Amino acid sequence: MPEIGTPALVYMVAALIVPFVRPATLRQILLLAVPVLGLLTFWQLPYGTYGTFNLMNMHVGLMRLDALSYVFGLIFSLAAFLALLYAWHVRDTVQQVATLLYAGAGLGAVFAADLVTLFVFWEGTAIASVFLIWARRTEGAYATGMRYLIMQVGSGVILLAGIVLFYRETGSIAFSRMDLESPATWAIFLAFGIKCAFPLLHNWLQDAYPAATITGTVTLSAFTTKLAVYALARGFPGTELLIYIGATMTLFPVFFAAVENNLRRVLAYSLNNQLGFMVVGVGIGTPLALNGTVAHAFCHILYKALLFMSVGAVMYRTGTSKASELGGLYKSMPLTMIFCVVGAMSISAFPLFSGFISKSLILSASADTGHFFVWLALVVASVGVLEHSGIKIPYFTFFAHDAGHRVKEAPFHMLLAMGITAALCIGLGVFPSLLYGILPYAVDYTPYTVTHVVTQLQLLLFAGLAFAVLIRTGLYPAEIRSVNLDFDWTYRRLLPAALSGVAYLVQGTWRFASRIVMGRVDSLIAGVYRAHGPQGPLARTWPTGSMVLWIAVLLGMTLVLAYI
Amino acid sequence: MTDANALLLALAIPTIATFLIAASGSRPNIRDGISVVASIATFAVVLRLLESIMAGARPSVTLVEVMPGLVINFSIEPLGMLFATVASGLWIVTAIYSIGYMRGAHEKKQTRFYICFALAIAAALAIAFSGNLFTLFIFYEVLTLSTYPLVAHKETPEARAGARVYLGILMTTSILFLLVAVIWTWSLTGTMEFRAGGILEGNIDPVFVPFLLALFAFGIGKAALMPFHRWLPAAMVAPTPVSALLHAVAVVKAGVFTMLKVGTYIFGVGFLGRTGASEWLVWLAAATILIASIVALTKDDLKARLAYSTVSQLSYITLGMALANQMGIIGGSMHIVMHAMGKITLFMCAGAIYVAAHKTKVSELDGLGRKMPLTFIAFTIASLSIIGLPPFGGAWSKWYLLLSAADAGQLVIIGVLMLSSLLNVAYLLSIPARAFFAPPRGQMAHSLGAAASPSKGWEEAPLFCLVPICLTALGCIVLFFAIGGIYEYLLSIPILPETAP
Amino acid sequence: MTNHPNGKTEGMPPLARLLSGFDKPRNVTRLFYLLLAVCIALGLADFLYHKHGYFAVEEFPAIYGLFGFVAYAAVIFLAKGLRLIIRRPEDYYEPFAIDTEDERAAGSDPEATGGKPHA
Amino acid sequence: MLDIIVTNLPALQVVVPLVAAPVCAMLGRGDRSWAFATLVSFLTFAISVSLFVAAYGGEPISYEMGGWAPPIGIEYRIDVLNAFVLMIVSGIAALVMPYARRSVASEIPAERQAFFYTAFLLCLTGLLGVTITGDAFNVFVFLEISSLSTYALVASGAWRNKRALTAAYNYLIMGTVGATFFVIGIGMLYMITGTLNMADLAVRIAEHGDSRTLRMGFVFIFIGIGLKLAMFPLHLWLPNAYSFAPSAVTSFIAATATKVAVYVLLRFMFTVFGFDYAFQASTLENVLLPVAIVAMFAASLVAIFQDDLKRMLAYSSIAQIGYMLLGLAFLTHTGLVATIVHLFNHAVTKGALFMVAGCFVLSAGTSSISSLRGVGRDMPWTTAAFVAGGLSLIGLPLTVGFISKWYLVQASLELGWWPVALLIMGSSLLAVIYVWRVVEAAYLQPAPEGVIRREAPLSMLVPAWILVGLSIWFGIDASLTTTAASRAADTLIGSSQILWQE
Repeated sequence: MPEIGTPALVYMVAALIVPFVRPATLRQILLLAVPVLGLLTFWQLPYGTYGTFNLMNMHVGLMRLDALSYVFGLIFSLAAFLALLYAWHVRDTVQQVATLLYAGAGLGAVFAADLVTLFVFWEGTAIASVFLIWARRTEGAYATGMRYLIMQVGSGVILLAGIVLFYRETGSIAFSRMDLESPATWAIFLAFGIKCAFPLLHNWLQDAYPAATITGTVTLSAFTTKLAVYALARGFPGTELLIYIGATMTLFPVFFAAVENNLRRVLAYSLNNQLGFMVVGVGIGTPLALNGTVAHAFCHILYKALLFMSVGAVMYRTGTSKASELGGLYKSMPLTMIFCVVGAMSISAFPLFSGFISKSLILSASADTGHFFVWLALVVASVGVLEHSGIKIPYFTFFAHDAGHRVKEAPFHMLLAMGITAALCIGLGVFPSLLYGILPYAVDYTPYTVTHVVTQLQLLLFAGLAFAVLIRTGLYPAEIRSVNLDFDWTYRRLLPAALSGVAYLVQGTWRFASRIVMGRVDSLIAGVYRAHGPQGPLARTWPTGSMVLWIAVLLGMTLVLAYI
Repeated sequence: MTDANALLLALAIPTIATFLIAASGSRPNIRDGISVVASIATFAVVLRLLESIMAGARPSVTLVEVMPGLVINFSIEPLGMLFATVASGLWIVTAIYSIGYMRGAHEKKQTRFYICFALAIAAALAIAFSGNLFTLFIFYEVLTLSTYPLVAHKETPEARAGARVYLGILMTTSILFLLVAVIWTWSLTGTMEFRAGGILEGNIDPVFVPFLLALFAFGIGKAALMPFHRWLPAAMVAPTPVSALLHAVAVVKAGVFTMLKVGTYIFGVGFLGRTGASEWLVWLAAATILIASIVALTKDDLKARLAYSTVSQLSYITLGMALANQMGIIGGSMHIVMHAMGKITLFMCAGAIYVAAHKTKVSELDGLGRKMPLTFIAFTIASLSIIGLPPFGGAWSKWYLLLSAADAGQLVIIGVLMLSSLLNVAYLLSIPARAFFAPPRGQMAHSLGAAASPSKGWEEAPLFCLVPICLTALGCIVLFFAIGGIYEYLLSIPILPETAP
Repeated sequence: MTNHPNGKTEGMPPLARLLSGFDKPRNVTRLFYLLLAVCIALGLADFLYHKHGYFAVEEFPAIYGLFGFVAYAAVIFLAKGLRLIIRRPEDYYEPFAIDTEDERAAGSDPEATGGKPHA
Repeated sequence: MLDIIVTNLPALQVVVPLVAAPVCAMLGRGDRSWAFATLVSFLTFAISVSLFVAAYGGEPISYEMGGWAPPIGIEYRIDVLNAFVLMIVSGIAALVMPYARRSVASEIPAERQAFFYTAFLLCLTGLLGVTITGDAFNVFVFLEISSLSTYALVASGAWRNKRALTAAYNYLIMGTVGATFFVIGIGMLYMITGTLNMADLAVRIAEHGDSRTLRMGFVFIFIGIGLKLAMFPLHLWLPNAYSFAPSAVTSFIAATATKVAVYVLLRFMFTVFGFDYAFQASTLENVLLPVAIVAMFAASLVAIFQDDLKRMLAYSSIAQIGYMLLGLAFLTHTGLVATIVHLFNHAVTKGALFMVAGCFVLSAGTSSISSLRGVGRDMPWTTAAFVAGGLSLIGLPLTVGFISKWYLVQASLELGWWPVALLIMGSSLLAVIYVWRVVEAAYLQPAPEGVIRREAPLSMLVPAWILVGLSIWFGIDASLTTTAASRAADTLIGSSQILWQE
């Protein structure tokens, strides 16, 4: 192979070495060094395509560095670093290796210049990430992991099919802008859609993220879906369908999140809802919208990681992440609480927090292009975000009814990781130009206008007021332990039921048919045996008389023939 | 050494080895040593031949004329060379593995085992090198017979019953259909030679082509096309090295190899494509792929599950032939290599699990991954390769099969291949996943995210078992990156008839 | 809003002790009115500057605030309705789903047993 | 002197064993008579080989008995076909004789052995005579010589099992009926043509044209020979005769007697009646074809359920005769080649298998399959010979059985008779079953407790293995047998086509 291009390789090599590094501290340091090294490989590199070669008449490019992939490369490296820092205490080699491979595959996919490389890393993220779920080592995690894996690999094989068809159509495997016009591109679109958790394809997300290990969820939240957003931004910018898909995505998880008890699943719904904003941005496809998507992805990775970290820290100490079992934790874990609130305010897009400077790009873009109802949906969704991520998460964890947990503050490395992330969230919110400077298109946008700040505060605080009113009047839905049905009911309940019905039918038919056939065969064999067995007429040595009879018969037959 | 001599030598070494093994039956160390040395020597000779073939040589040896016009002839072409390389190369690992397994499992009558094993390899090589349909048929039968004692090795009533099914189906199909097909071909064309572009075009009424193809397709029972697949699960009563080499590599691959060879050199890819005679086979192969996968899902016995997986995977290769285009042939031949490497690993892992832990059921494996991490890592890698995920070899063969389906305009087949991948995930990956991550049966993990309990010493299979497993698992990865060379090589399979000079 | 079962503050981190004042119901009520006041102020602020909106609707004074209030309430009520349809017991899908396992874990109180069960 | 011998070889072929027979009886003690008979059998084999070499080269050899010119005198007429059959018969005899010593010693009292060998030589004489002669009535005479001596040979199995006597008696009745039919048929031909010389008959029949009498003659000859060759369903004498006769006898007659009968059928049908005789063609298609196919299946199925090895092989023989008749029924060149090749192939295979059965009888005292459990360990060479022979019976490649099957299927495909091709294959699958029952018992089942079985003596093993070797050798290089068969078929077709051309 020609010169090594992709930073993914750094992660892969490290993943090979890590299991054999002793002592544990050295291993942790090595782990933390990996994202840094990975970042260094493309930090100062001029834009261009590297690691190109010809494989079986296909032009493969391992690393395409341009404005779009650069941002994603940067944030993925950052996320990997933070996740690994947060997981400093983990001694489980499986998780460490899986994290490295997962992050590496994510980076590899982002930098892939061609569809085959994309596919390779696409599947890589699927395989590596499932170990973060399985690593929890419970029966439920195993089952969830299987479902997750099938979904993810399913996305991969659909992508593969799409690539094959695309290659046959165009003779090229270059990964660039595509139009939804042939089975090939539809398949690729669908593959991206599964990873991006499009409505009805989204349940793997809510299923898997609460099932992973504490640190695993933090890692999971960063890569898979954002990779899909990147792929959509690369392949299908300006596809109108995406606007409506995205708008739906922002809305429906809101309701599910409001009644969900498991806080990590609440965050998963919230993640889904945030993806909707990005998808809308891709669908609008103007430079402003795409900038918004990229910026939002960037900020989102940080604050969503922060939220997952804080809930994870709580879970690490108390052993649960259910709203019904938590409450009053600010007394034990005040720092965690503060970081969580920072995350909550970021995601709710309070001014001076990162969500404010990124989400507004997308909202402005939708308004600019005159999509009124989409814009409206996004505003409603913003209220929803405030509801489930901005208020529900911190409130039910740290305040509300004191569940009586008296635990230690989160460990130092977790606090450190959360602190850095929180600082970044605020930093980006205060100095938006830091982020705007690296976006793919030139940014001509000022987030901090009076109108914007005031209206945003109005929206958020009035909604907060509504919350306060509802709580005081007792109308706010209580947190109850339950599972809530979602579309996954179709494949966790309906499909198995249908299949077992079919299986029952098939089995019955099969049994019936085989009983008949076996009966026939048995009677055939019995018949054959009756005729040919040792006692059968054909095997008996007959008396001479009957032998002569046979002679007569045969003679007669032949003679008859002679006379006709 | 000329190429022709090398060819004969490659066949002679395993044959001679059978006698040496028989002679040294009383001294197990020497006996096992001979089989390893013979396997290495054979592989060396085969590699030497491979070099010549890649340089463009096409050695040919005619041994004897059985009947006027019917000769036993060996001549090598790229497809056969590929199969020979795979079979002889994997013989080495299996020979080593057998030592560990047979001793570890305290099997009886090991001498007979090694004799038949070497004989089967000789037959497989002869099939690979056969220069005409007649020779191929002869050694096809030899292979059946020489593996029969291996299947019945345990001599228990189940083993005898399994072997009976094995022999019954393989014999029935080969005599009833394949031989008729062979003779029909002979009476149509007056030749049996494998010729680029096929020999049938112009000699047969196109109406009959599907029927002749059916005789071949069902006659090659070793390709385990449904409904003649039952022998493969039945053969799982054999000791695991047998299942590993013979029922994942040599025997079943001899079947699909024959399928490819018949498609390429008897019918001719172009002819099949033009007449559309293989259309029905495409659908049958697709059905086999799916049904066998679904059956595999329901099997709790590890080897039975792998057996059905093999049935399903073999139909990939048949499918490649039936799609009747160059990509199909390339994908099919590639799958011979990729699947062989993956499946042999899986079977050897199953054997290692049996030797080390005496477990044969999937449901008994919970938590075993911590005791046998290497075995299960290898199992995972091989599973991923079989599923067709990068960066493992299986991804490429699936890629070419998909390309072939795209070329043939069969969108549904693409769907079938995709669905099959998912089914593979479900029935293969669940095994190592449970082994590594499911809490041992009967006790729930007391908490979420329980750290891996510090492994209290590994309980892996003997080293003789473990090393081959690791080697083939690595092979699955290597094949992914070495694909360029394999592809170039497979391009040299002649698809079109040679133009007259 | 928050009930404080015993009102003990010893053993809490200093930062938490600082915040524990908000636990008292009186302070909570005060906070609520503070919020109300801020909201009214923000609503009135709309008259003090020139609004740059994309749509005509935005020109209405305090529209964002009203919209936020209504939307929030609507979300909550719709969600309550939704819950009636979709709520199921925790072991609905299978006995050992992650949701039930969490619970077992919570019951074991890892801090109390001194174990470190989570990776 | 040498010159005289060479010119009189055809006569010597028959005369040597004929004269030797009474001498053998006079020699008395078993070993002496055995040695003498063996010598004679070698001698006859040598003669037949030299005759084959001579006939293979070119024109048929015509020898006038006693200097009387045909059609009045008796003519011995040797072409490739009967030279081939002669060689088979004498060759098998030469192999069975060495084998017979130990086998016969265990089955027949020493004082009777001289008579046994006498009868054996007479039987050989008869079979050779039938094959070599060119005179229709002479065929009948020799047929009776061989039949009568065979009855005696079969009956000599009575020392081992008394049922041999009834078997021989049944055989006698059936054989006599057959012979009678045959002689009636010849009488009718004589009525029409006034000659008994075959070549002459052929010419005159062609001149005379079709008539009802001719048809009657054909039918009687057909049925008569059908009895002799155990054509289904006229086979009823065979299983008992084969299973109760001494092992050596079974090997010999199983390999030769029915083959000679097939030869006679071929000779009469194609040389005397002619290849193009329409009535014959319709008889073949309407009677022989179904009969042959039914034989292939019915007999094989019976064989599957047999417990006695010899009996199983006997039924297998009936099925194999079905193959030969099938080749005949195709009435094509390839079909004839198939029949003639199978004649040889089956002789070799079945001879070997019956010898193996004899070995089992000698060592285990019985030939029941259930008593052969685990025998593969005690008698490796014998069992291996059985496996090799069994594979040939199934018709696997590299054995002679495959060659026969190849030609048969090819013949049926040439005619486009699809189902027949599949039926041929189907019946060989039945062979897989009955052969494999034995193989599985021999190798994969534990030996019964307390049974001691020794490997058979070399004198029995070597002949068996020679036959097995032949069945493999001619399976790998079949050019000799197929070329010979092809030429024989040529002569059969060639001679008759000239006759019916007008």
